[in-house]
Amino acid sequence: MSDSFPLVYEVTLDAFSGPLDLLLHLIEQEELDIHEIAIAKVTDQYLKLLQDSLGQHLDVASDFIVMAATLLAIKARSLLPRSIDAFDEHLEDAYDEDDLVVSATELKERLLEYRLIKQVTELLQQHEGEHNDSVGRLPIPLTPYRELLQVHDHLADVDLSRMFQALATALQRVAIEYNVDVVRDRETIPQRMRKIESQLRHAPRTLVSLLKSPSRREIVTVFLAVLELIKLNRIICKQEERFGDIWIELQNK
Amino acid sequence: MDRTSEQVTTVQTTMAGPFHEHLLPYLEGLLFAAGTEGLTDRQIARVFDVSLDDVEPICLHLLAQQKAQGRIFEVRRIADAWQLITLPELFPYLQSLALAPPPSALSQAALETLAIIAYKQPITRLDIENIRGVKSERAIGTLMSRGLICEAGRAQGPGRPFLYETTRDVLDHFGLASMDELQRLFEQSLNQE
Amino acid sequence: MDRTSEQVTTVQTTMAGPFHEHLLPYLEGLLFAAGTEGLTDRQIARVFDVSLDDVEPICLHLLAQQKAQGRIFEVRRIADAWQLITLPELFPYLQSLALAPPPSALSQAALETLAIIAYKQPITRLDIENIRGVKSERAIGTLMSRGLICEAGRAQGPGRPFLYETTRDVLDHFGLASMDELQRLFEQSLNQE
Repeated sequence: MSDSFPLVYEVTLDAFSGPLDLLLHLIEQEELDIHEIAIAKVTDQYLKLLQDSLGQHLDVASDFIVMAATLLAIKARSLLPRSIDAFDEHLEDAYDEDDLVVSATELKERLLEYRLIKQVTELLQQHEGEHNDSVGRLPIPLTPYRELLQVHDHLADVDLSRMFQALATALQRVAIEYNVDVVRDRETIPQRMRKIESQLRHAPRTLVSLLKSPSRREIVTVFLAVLELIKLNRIICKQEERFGDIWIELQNK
Repeated sequence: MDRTSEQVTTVQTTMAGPFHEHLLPYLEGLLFAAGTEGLTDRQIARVFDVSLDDVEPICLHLLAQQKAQGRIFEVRRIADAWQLITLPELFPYLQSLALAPPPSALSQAALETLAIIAYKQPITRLDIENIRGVKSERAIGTLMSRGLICEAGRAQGPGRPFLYETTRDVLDHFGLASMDELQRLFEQSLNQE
Repeated sequence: MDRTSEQVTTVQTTMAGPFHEHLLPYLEGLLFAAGTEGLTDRQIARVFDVSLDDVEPICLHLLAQQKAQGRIFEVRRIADAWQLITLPELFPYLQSLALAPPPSALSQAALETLAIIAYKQPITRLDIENIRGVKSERAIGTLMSRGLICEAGRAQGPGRPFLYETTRDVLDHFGLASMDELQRLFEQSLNQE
């Protein structure tokens, strides 16, 4: 496996997001199992690579140097005879304070955890790539539909008698010519209701277009006929925007 | 257009009964209108007067129909809302008409940091740095400014450092259905070992 | 869904040859993504590399297919652009959707986008994205669908992108008389920092 060294030389620190990433790379390159590895085995490669890169990357290298210290400490400890375990513990305590050095077991645990993070990172990157290649569509504003419905809300406390009152007041204020035709045109409200329904058979119409002439009687007749038809659920009134035309259409049964 | 794969037929066997079939065009129409805002299970159940449990099978039924008809946009669940989005095959055409949004891929460092926060949240910067083995201030800054993570109170202990957690915008960024799906990515990776 | 009327068959006789059939899903996808801006004859001709004269027959071919499949949105030419619009049958469902309460409070992203639009209006999506540094399509969508912002004409320049501004309701909500007043308040709050 030592003839894979030239490969290692081509690697720069830039390619790794950190020392754990680099260490993982070295382990994977040697096809070692994290659970089994003797950390000492990859230490030499790690140090060699770090040395080569130090010249150009002093700023990013500090984290990599911390890891180098860790690896050296672990290697040194692995060379000590087992009988001085007590000394080993002592050594660990001494280093624990500045978090520089961890035990080989702890380093393996960190590597395993980091490997998991790396795998998930790759999955996230895949999802990100696919999702970036997709687009949705801007929603259609629902407010116009809401506005229509709000008519009910606006009129919640308005009953018919108040409508009549309002009409009366409006008619008093707006001077409308009394049309003599009206006298002749003694149309009843039921008659007018039938007429309106037939007018609406083909297409919705605006309220204004139902008026033949702006006579007071005509307005009152149409108005009452429309109200009656609404009450009987025969027609629907819609207003697309505030102060816009009132559209009337037949209620579909 | 041959996207009527086996996958579709398996979807169809688990779908809602044919009595919902007449709803599909209307469902697609509402999803069309809702656009990137999407529709939640609750909204769909309410509008069509079906039970909450019926919503997913109905949406999958629509998906199967869309695949069978070779539609180039499909219903997907993203961030707990069903929405219509285009398939990657359309992307080159979108680009040529300048309809594709500017790419917004995160750096490797930011992705890694996000994965750690998703796994361990809430977590302090120091703990993130311990896992990554590198300083992560900048990556955290990027993720914060993109609204993918947020502060979630402070940890006990010296200096009472900030804790970070992911936001729901993560689901939108990666096109994930739900927080559960995000968690499943970890399980998937753990099971690989 | 039985909208395969005679009208459709007459459309089909005038349509483009079957050699364009494979384009139809892509055309529909592009129209889907183009939203209310639609696509002009010229854009469609360019992206599919067909002649200008071919565009209308191809669009009508798509229309016939949509009708045959019972789609509830269809391609239509409005002014000088082709776009997908929903059919009147969807109206009651849209109403019932509009009546349902919005599924959630505004996300941070949406709130931010709203603040930027309020401050800089009228403003294009690209300018919003430049300020926020992230894709803002979805946030704009949320704000649109909730009636908090609206389109306010188009900007000069390439693609003539839509401009967005806050709606009257937003001003009302904050008890403000005009956009100027809102912008002045923003100005003030920024200067205080």
